[in-house]
Amino acid sequence: MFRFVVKRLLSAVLVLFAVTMLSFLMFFALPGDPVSGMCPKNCTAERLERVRVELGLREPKLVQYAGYVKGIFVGRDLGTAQGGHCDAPCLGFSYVRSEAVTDTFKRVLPVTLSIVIPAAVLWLVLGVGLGMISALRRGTLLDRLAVGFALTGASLQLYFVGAVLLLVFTYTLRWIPVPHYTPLLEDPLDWASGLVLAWMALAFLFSAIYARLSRAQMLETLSEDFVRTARAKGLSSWQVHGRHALRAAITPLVTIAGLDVGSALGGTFITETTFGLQGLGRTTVDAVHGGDLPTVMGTVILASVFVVVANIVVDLLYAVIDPRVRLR
Amino acid sequence: MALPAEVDLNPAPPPAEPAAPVAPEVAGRSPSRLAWARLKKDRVAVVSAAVIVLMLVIALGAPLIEWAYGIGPYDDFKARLDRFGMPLGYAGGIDGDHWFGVEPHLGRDIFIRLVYGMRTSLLIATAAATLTSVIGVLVGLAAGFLGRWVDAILGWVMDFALAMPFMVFALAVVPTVALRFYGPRDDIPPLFRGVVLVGIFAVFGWTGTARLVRGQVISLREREFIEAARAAGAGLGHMLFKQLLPNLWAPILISFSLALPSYVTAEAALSFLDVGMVEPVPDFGRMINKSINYLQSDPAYVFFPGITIFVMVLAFNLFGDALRDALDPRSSR
Amino acid sequence: MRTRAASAAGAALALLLLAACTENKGEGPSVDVNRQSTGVIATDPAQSRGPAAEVAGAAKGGTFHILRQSAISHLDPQRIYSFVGLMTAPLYSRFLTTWKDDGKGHLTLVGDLAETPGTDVNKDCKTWEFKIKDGVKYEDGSAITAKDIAYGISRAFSPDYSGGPTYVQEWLADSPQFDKAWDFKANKGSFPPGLTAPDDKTLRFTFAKGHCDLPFAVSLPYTAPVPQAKDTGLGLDTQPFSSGPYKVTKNTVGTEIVLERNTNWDPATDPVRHQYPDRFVWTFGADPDAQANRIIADSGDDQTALGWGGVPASLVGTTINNASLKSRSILSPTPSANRLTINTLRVTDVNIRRALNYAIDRDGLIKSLGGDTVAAPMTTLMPSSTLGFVNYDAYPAGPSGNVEKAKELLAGKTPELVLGVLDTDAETGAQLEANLEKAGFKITVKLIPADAKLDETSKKNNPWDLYIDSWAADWPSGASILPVLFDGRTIKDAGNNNRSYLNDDKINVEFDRVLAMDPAAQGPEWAKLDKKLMEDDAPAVPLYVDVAYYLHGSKAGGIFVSSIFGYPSFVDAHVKS
Amino acid sequence: MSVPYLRVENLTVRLRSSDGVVRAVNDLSFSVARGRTLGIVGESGSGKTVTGLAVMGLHDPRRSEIGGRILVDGVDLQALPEPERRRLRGGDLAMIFQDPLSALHPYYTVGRQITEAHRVHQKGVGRAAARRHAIDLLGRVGIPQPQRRVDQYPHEFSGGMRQRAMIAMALVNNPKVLIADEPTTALDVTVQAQILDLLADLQREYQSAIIMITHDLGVVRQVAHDVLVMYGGRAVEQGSAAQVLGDPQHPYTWGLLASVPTLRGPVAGDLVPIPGNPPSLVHLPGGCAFHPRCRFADRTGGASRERVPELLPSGQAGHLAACHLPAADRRAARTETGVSA
Repeated sequence: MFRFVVKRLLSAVLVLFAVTMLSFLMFFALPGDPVSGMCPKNCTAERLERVRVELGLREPKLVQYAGYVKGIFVGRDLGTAQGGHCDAPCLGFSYVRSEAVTDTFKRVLPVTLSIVIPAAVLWLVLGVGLGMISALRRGTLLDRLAVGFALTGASLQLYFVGAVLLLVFTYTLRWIPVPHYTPLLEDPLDWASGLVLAWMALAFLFSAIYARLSRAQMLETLSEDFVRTARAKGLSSWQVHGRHALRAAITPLVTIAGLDVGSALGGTFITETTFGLQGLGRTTVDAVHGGDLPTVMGTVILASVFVVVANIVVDLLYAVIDPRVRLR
Repeated sequence: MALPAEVDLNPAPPPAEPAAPVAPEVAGRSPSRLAWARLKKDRVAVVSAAVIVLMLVIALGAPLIEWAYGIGPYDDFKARLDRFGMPLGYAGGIDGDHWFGVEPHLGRDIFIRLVYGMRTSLLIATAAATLTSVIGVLVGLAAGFLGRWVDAILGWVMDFALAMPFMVFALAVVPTVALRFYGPRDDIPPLFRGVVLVGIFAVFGWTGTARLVRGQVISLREREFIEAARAAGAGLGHMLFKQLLPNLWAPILISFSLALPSYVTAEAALSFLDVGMVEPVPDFGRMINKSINYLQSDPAYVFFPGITIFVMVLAFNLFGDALRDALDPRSSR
Repeated sequence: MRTRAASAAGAALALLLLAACTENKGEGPSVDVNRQSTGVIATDPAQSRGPAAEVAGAAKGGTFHILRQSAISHLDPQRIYSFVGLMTAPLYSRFLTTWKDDGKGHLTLVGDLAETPGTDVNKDCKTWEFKIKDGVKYEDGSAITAKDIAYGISRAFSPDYSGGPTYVQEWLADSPQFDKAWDFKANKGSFPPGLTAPDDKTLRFTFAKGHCDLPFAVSLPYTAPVPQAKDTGLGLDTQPFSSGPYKVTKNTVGTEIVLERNTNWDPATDPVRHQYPDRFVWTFGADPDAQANRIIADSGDDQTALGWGGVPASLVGTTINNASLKSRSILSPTPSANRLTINTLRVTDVNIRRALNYAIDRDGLIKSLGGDTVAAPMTTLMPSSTLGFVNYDAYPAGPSGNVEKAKELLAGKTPELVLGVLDTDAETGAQLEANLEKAGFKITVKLIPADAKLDETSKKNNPWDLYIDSWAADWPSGASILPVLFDGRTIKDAGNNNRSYLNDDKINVEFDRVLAMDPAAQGPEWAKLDKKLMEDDAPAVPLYVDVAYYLHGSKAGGIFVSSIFGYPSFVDAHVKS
Repeated sequence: MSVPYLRVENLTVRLRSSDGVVRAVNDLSFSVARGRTLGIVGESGSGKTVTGLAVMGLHDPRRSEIGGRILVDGVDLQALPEPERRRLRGGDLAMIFQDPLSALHPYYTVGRQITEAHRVHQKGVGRAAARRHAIDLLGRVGIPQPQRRVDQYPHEFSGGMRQRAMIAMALVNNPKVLIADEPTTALDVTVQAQILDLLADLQREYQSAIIMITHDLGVVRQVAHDVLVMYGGRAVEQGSAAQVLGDPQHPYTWGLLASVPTLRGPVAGDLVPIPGNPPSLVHLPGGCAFHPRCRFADRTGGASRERVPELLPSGQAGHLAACHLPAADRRAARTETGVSA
């Protein structure tokens, strides 16, 4: 177990290292000039050049990269135009936003967390519940409705669902306030009402997918011999389905759910864009369109951290759930 | 399966689904013929297959349709727009000349752009699904069969590909990559952009299939027939492609059929974020998310592409499900 | 409840169906684009005194909301140059001079912190003197001095605080490399050469060359006062030190900015600003679609809100003929002029340039952009809002262009031209390509990533023949348009505003002649020069001016579109009770 | 012969599948008394397991149709409401499934799976008592170190041990009827013998009626008192073990016997597998289901193609067979196959 964790962590660090290296190379080697955005009019070449030097963009790429990595681990000194010393983990300074990238993340991450986590709970409960019920009531009207729901959901687009939800519930019926973010601790009710549409949209589509998955998984499990054994023991159908079958059916879903949540935390680009919420995803999109390279770099690293951590968590969780899995 | 509602890049059927050996009761007919028979009996499969074929025919026959319809995808009809750029007449300008009306502001014919747009989207999705399947199968075969350090390295590469945030890379790379390959005055053919998109999908999308194939290979590796072939001194290539691959086609086919619609929607999602195919090339995905802005002012514009993508993705999903049921009777209805 | 829900959903559906099934006959209001600015520089100090005239129907109190998609890039007055910054800064900062503007093109340049819009001491535009008003104070109650304004301007010399306009810096240093000429960090505590504050009430500029536009140039936010002791460096960008009627009390970067009343602001000293609402709240995140839909819905806080993004073209179809929105809409032309710039270094044949001018289909282009609420056609280089403007069309070809005339000028040739457009404007590129190819051109559209464009087309040896440029002058004088865009002597290797790269000696001489004139007399001369440029050199194809189309909540009042910048001004904003 | 404890009369099982209706069991009747063992033999797909599941009541009622009567101690199970039937399942009626690896839940410890079966039927039993009982049972079925093994997962057991655990689980409530479905198929010969001995011991102790489902005639020979041979969902031959094995009447039985090596030395000639494949239960051949594979089919004057043969007494009393071949011809035919009496 311990060896596994250490091994897994080492490989994760290696992955992250490669991610930073590759993205650094790609972004900083791509055409496009981050500096020109700084002075919209009356900019002379000399002035631009001075700014570039000031920002360290004229150093060799390797030196820039070394500085960047150093900043992540121990912090680094940036020029006065970039706010001076930048504490670890320093992901650089966004000259577009006039803010350290780490500070941006501190602000936008709670938004994304507030979108993804409740939505994930919702879609898991809804999706798995629906899938299970429909598998157990296979062939009934309920099952057909659930399958129809799942197929519809899986064939719709998030931005489309979002636009329709907004139009119906917010602009026309005015039941749900315009999407916005209030910190949970400040006003829980307002927090929920500002995000509920995003949860609904995400939960609708994801639960459709999970319903499909868990229905298939449950059907497969129900045909397993050990379920028959459980019934042969004279267990009630609740015990057979709720304990024996569910336990086995849900295991593969844990993997998928873990990875989904991990990558969703890395940026719910379309959700945040559709509902105008300033989370990590929206920030990334803005940063890319605005040529804000330090922020883009930061989001790449953050997003891959989420995925890598989710991977490890899933592996560990899997070992807890499935005794057959031995961690080596 | 990763983030399908956002952008589903690893469309794989539910995991841990061994290719069920066909029950002895029904032996005598080959598994593929049996699956075919089941598929033919499945009314949903037949209808969805018909829809898919129809769409493919429309997409491939686009120039023919253009010829018959008499309007090209780049022709504009600005005279059909009012001063605010909205189509004159009823329901987004629908009439005998323009079956689905005209685009607001640009005044191009929606029907013919839909036809050509479907062609673009299906081409990209098919190419991406094929490429990712091929890469996924090769990697999965290698990792699963060779095991040991090959598996370890490929596993790490898989982790790496999964950890790279696809969206950020697509956003950052797609708009600028052409500048690397073409001079500043060269015309960049739309094909190039398509190839870039397919490439991006391929770089990030192969892991699902690879994992699936790897798992299958590991479970097949110890089976008798492989042992037998190994004992008979079969070469590596023979083992992989003659012995293993034929036993894998069911999961591969299923994952391919489910990957197709997910690439259609992924391409549409990318154009929602302003990456993807660019004007004036007709593109289904861009058309759909552009039209959504007109939900209130020109619902007809949303209706036609919206219904078409819904039906298309639904047909692919239904067919994929039916295919899985046919190939793996254990999960049948 | 359920029936209500069903009926409401049914109503929404019915509305959509109705929208689909009503015939669009093409009706709607039109924009008056031909109005002309009449501007003066206030000579009577009384005009520069406060308080500003009360706005009819305005009441005190309430919160005014402004919705915007992305954050405001800079709040530090020395770094502001974006439209949103230029329109927000007057709420918390005061400048040397400012414009009295009725939103209909009637403009007066008045002293803001200064008692008058400046005194040209020797009548050669080389020495200017400003007297600071009595009773002007910061948010902490301390008095604003001439030294603080001088310190503010000297801050603008620092590359660390870059981003803002550079007129005054360049004029003082008499060089575009002003930050080399005078290093802010090394000389902290002193002022750049030529800028002096002999006493707390007097500020003096001394230039090597005459700059008659100085009163205009000091209306920009970089003349906002900053007490050296309150200079928090980069911190001012999120938390500026207020000298205006409001102060920033909360700034959640990228999410929300709250401005509340500054009780130390004295209306008697301010000729233009009011202090009606208790607070202004900027909320970021909602895209223009969402903003417009919220304003249309008009519920809760949105009743007192303005959507900064205006009405997106895709929604105009639903709003333009909606009678209930009429009283809540603002439709106004702006001074932002868009032209198809012709790179004269590459397209050297003036007849090709003329042919382009004949060929252009402005009507089709405007429809593709979103129609009358987005753009209005123009055939001149300067927008109609420029002082002294005279309309003309050097290449009359009708609203949709004249393909025959263009072909005639091309005389059978097929010029192969590369058109660079931002990837975000790909549709415009497609429209122009189709349009110009009908007239016998062979056009290749090159998409330029949006964030790289500025630097690329401003490079002298850029590889493109045509590109779309937009210019919004910092003040409505031809002096801030024509010489900036077409004086060939300013061409450098990179960072050019003269992106036609035109260098015509006959025109350059004219620039010098007009610039030396009294600003008030320059207007008609610029108009003549505009026409001459188009007729002789055709360095660009004038396309359109941006049109501003805004909606505001039913309780939001006092919003007008600035005649200078073309964006909503907040100096009269109030909440209706 | 003692009183039959379990009696199955005219059992018919129809299963719905995606390929059509599976006619898995057709008009099957048999009975087992306490302390006796009935061996049901046949190739895979002949309906043996389906019969066992039908007795247990484990077919999904929505996807199956079960006709006939299943009487346990005179009570018709088919007529019982589900809760009462459930009480019997795992209690008086228990089943040992083939392939114990998949039949045991992979995520629960062996001990837990045994105690669960125990406690669901014996309400008053506490956790600790059930655990003690489970350890005791594991020990009785021959699992070494039961105190340790009880907390292990099925994948930590060897094949033979899993089968023993499965048996322990089935025996936890002292069942009166035990259905053992191929309990020894996957095991090597020594373990197989141990398991069979174990079952015999337990039968002596609890006087259970055992149905031994197997395709292995060797096993049948070893443990069964009575034998039922199934083909295509029907009984083709039944009687006491001595009758069926000693004087087999049906060509299918001959085929089975010919393909089994015996300990008594090789039969005449080599081992002969039955040619062809078992029939599809969806598309059963008309007439005698065995006729396509029967080398004597042409000696019936076409009857085997037209009629389903009835199960008729043949040979000694109590010996039944369903064959069109005239009784007189059978002995000669049997010699042709090389199966001696």
